[in-house]
Amino acid sequence: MITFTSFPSSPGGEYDAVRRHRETDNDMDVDFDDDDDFSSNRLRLTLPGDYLTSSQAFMRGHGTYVHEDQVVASVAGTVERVNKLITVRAIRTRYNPEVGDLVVGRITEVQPRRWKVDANSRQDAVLMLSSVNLPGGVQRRKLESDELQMRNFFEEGDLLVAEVQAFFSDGAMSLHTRSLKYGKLRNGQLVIIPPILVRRLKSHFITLPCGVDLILGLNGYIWVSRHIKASDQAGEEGFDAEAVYSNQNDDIDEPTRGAIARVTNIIHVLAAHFVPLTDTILLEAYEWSVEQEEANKGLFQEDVAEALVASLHSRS
Amino acid sequence: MSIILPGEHVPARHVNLKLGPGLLQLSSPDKRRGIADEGLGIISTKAGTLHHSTNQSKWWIENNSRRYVPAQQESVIGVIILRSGEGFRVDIGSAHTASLDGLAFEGATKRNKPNLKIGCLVYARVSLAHKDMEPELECFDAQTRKAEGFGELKEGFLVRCSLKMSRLLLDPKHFLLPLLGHRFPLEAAVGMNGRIWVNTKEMKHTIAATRCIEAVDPDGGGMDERGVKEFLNALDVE
Amino acid sequence: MGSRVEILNEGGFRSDGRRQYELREVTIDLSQQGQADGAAVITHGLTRVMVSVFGPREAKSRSQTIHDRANINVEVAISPFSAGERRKRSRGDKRILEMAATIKSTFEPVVQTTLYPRSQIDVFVQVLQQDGGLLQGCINATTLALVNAGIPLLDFVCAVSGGVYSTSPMLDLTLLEENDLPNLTVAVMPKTGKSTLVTMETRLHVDRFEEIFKLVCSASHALHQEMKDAVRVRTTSLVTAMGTTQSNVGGDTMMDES
Amino acid sequence: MRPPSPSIPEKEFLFASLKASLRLDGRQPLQLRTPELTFGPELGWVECALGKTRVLAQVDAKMVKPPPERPFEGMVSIHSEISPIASPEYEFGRASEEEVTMTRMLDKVLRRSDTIDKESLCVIAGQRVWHVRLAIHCLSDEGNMLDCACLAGIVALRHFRRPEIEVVGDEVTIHDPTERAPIPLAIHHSPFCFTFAFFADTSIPPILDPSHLEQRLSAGLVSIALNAQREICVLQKLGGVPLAPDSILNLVEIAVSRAKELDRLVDDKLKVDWSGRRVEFR
Repeated sequence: MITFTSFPSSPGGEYDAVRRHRETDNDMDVDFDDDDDFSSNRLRLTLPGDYLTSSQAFMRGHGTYVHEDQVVASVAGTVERVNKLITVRAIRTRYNPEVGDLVVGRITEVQPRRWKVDANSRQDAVLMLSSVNLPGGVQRRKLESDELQMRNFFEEGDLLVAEVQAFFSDGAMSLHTRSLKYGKLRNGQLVIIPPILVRRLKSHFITLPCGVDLILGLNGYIWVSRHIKASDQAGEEGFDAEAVYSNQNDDIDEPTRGAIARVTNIIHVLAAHFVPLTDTILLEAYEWSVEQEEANKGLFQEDVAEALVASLHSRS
Repeated sequence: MSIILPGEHVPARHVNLKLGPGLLQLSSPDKRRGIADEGLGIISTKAGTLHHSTNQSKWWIENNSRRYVPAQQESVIGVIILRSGEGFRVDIGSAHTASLDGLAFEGATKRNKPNLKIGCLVYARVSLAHKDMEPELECFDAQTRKAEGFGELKEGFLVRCSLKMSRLLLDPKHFLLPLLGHRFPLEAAVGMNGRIWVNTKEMKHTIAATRCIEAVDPDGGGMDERGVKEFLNALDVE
Repeated sequence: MGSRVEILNEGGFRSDGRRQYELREVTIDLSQQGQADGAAVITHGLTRVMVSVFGPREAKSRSQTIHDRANINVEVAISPFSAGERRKRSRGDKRILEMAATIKSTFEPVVQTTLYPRSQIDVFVQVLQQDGGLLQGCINATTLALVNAGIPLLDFVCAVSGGVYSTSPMLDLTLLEENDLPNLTVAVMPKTGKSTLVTMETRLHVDRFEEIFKLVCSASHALHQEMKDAVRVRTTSLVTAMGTTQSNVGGDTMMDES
Repeated sequence: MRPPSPSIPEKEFLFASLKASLRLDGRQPLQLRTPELTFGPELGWVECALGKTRVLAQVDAKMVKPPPERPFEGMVSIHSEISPIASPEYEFGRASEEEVTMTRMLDKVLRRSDTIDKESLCVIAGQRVWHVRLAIHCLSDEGNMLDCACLAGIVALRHFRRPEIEVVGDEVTIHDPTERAPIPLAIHHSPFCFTFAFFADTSIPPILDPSHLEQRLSAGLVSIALNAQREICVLQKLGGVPLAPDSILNLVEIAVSRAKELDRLVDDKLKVDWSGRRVEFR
């Protein structure tokens, strides 16, 4: 039989079980969780329905629930303990926002005085008109005319980078772009990876020496774009509405386009091999791929991708 | 009181005539058919019983429908179905949902609004009823700003009945509520929209009250006083 | 039509060489499928079902939002080429609608929907090959896809089908057996042993029912083991992949399992 | 617009009283509302009421040519539909979940469990067979419409009588009921459906034949269709609260005893109706 494998083939995906006879089936549970010892620093894996510990001695956190005085896992992932709090972190999941997180999102809807933003979370985020910088100076008050021309700022489909400001009572997050670092995105492309692969870093704005800027949204949305020199970014006084809310890309030269494409492909390959992204890893991977002098598309060949990941492992 | 069918003429005449539900004054009395002779050209639009006030200034038709049409100043029981920024949307069984301002409660201020959850019951008064606008409710007296019994109804049970039954129970001379009150302590709120809230100390009392209301409802059993007494005796309410 | 085929021969073997209480071979593939938040492909012998889960995400329409919990939306599609006879079923087919409603209500009490008010969880079930035990395949694949998507579940849900040939109970029926025998499908939550789903559509005496019902319940534990192992292998490989490059970014834990 | 879900006080009161085994209509948890069967002027016309839930079932039969793959069997078809007449919760157009469940369930209980002997409906093999059509109309939904519809359906089938026929060679003569007494359908068994409702709070006992409010607030239904001979025809628990195997077997036992009672009741009613009718045909 011919088998076709779709591109991002992940490690350990296919699992073949042996044929089991009911008569001979013995419970060969490799117990990860038969001891209640949380003091050891080893990583414990757990599955939904697994008992973790007594609920009298410990508190249940995310990814767990209490059943008959026992803390039980509700997701498959790693067990984490902070003092008396037991949580289970799922490996692949949607983005769980926290206040202060940097996210990249896409406008889905324009509503009265607010935008709805898809940010890979369980509900669309809300960007209030009062939480964006309006043209004409940072300090300018919101006018009624602004409410009528909200699509001049953000339109359905626009990408933006923002910070999580607060939560509503139903758990939806509220964003703000009240900083010159935030706002509409241009001159690049979006890559979507599992949110767990984006770690919290000192700065989520990364500039690679090849003339590429990266914005690592904690929600797994990554913006790869042409480098903007610091001097090009106008100061606080010269807040330029034209530039901030422009829908036009600047001129991007051939080598930069190549670099953007290469970085994008590297991220795809790393995500497919479940490698968490950091600035150093991206830099090393970029250098490796240039060193190898492979054609850009070569990265998608399974052996090249494996070699890249292996080289990263050996360096780290 | 007489039974009237849609389209019949109503002999209402008064200098200060007020027409209630089910009555309509034709805009131009049709002289060719000689209708003008029969009064002011007032006809009925519903089947029911025709009533008028003692001085014949107010006329209305009562009938036994189940669909509630809001009218100003009537007390109703509603269910909160949505919380919005300033207030609540309330289902009162009418064609449209009603709105209830978060400030229309006793002691409510901009900072301190009542925290009603979706699914809560409220006893409220219709403050605005207009055919082209959605009805509005309030849970206090707009002048005194006192609750006067309006507000959230906690615990208890909601009985749905015909509108006729609601009106019957509002009549202080009707036998049912005193009869029930004689058997066990009982709290009740009667909404004109065919909803009656009852609360007692014991669950079986609430169930008994519920079943009696359903039995007496002219749209259902139409049981009389003696029947209810026997029915209550048959139920175990002690 | 099946009268020529011996359902259970004198040697105690079934038409495909299995014993009475033997389940068919199970394979589970949990690798990423497109943009789905979680996906699983399960095969029970020649029955093959793929499920993709999206969400929890913003509800598509306002009428589908529930103010205090997430809405689970299930859509089932049966590929026209999945059975011996090519046949296209419309989306409005009552049997498909019933199956979707069944899967939805099977998982509603298992998924912790109250954690995601006003959201929506989309479950897309695609039947690729069918050879009996369709519902069991759909339910098992949905469980695995939900686990894979990191959606909190109270427990696994493991479904197994069974039937009775005159007086002999049998497990995990093929299409051939399903057409000839009274059969039932049971979905069990192994931790408590309680079942969320029981369906039987053919006439069977109460006493026979009791026997096969209990047998199917116990068989589900064997399947639970298979499903747990698959998820564990998948999770371990992902954690390992993440862990090996994480030491230089301040990872504080290391795997001691390999 | 669907009516809003029941209010919090209604919900809490119902749960509290069910926990104390009290039902709002005064029934025991496992007590059925006594079915009222009204027979119409025609044979096979039955109106069944469980409390305020009402379903009308009507059977007729006509002669058709059988499909080539089954030349020796008659045909049975069931038409059912839940329209907004039953309750404002139902909409026209797209089939609601309840309608899908009910249609499928009626099909399984009355048709696929071989209630009617299809071979007895054959007149001339490959040429002429009876096509029995059962139409179910849901008139009003006050809870548990499924059981009511199944009951109406099976009673209508047992009440129905088809005209007597005579076959001479290839000639078929259908005798008018006034000439020769019509004959009942050959029925193998009479399945009855029983629906139990469960609640999210497991300390509330299961209840049989839920009312509308009970059904709305329940967290799972189990429907068991069986006949008085202890044969389960359909057992269906489509999701909802997880149940221990023993409690499911328990429900089966309860349904077995209820089926025997109901079977007797239906027999009596049919007998009474038939004895009243015989006069007409003299």
